Amino acid sequence: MQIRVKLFAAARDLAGSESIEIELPDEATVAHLREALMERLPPARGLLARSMFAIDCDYAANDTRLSANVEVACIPPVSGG
Amino acid sequence: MQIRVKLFAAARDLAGSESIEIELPDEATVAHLREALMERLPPARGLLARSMFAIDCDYAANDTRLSANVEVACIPPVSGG
Amino acid sequence: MITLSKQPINTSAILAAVQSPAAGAVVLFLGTTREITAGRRTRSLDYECYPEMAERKLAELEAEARMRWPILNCAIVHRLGRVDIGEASVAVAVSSAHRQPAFEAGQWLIDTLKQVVPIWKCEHWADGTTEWVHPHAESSVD
Amino acid sequence: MITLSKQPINTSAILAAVQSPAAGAVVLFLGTTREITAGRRTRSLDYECYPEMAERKLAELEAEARMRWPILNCAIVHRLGRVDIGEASVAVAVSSAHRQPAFEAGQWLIDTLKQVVPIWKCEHWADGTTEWVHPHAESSVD
Repeated sequence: MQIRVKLFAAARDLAGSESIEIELPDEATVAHLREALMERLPPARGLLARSMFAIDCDYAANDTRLSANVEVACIPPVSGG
Repeated sequence: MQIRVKLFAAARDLAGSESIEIELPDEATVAHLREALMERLPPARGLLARSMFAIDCDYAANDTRLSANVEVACIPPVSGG
Repeated sequence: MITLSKQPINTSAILAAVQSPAAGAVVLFLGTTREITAGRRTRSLDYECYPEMAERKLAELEAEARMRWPILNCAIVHRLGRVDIGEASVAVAVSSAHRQPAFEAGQWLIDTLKQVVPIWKCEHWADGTTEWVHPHAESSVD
Repeated sequence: MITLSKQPINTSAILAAVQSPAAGAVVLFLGTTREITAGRRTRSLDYECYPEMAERKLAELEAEARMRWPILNCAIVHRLGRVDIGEASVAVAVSSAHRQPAFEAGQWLIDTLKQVVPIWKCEHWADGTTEWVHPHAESSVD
């Protein structure tokens, strides 16, 4: 399946884009997505390793399964406030 | 010696005056002043029993000696804020 | 900044007074006049103080807070005279580089103010009676 | 009241929004832009967020605070875009009948906001460089 991942802050700057399309097997989890992103964006490896991912605006665990019809976002460590 | 005691809030209302003159022996302490005030103002006995006294704008212990040239005030339990 | 005043409390002026380029945090506490206390309806409050001693105690509180916490600025304003429902009777504002000292100092200042500063509140109940408030216990949750 | 906005934070409006005749206490926290962080001079900050998720997380924080403490009203405002030195980037205001829950809820809300709400700060240093802030440790004292 094709997953479009929203990118923010330093992750967006390192990718040079507000989102990125990633091709993943149908059984893929958040952990697989993270690995695939690391391969596609080597300069962002360190940041991706400590980023969370959100599915439909909720934080998702590493073993959460992805599906094609959800909104996925990479959430680097936050610094609001 | 003659001590003039400033009164506030319910103590002032019960005395009907913003201050009261009390005659005390020269060795008198805050405790003696409290007793003398209780005798002079029977309706204020309960309030005086749980009031503090201030000498020159600082709280004074019961055994603190009074003198004629200080400012004395009765401080009923406070309720600012 | 220590102020005892009959004027309504100006929160914008207080926040401006504690602001600083070194501040990362400002905590403002407002004590406001509740309509209902222990089931009874209040019409308004009236505050009086022993002015010389109240100012001195408030200045001591500020000095002690500055010793205990790394705060940058501090403002304590207490209203005197009549205070209507919903209005603020007291404001405590503290600024600091980080937020924890501002919260701790702000809470300590209002807690201690309520215990030691010679200010008294008179309740004007909606039924027309009035009553000076002289708490029996030292601890107050108001 | 949850607001994410490019406009300067209006503290008077926020205080008015949480006021209530049932309130005896209001606690306002402002996070303000420090000029010096870890020895470096900041020119300004720039905030961005993931809007749908930030609003949702802020609403969840308000709901959880209402479950945990008897608070009356709650306002959380976060600024987006450029924020200059001394200006507030975030405001949290809570009102309650008594002061303890307002302090506790206010502190919990800003602590938790800084941990879970998808908002990011970009430092514009005075030397002309810029840097996204992505903290390594979960605990932050800012």
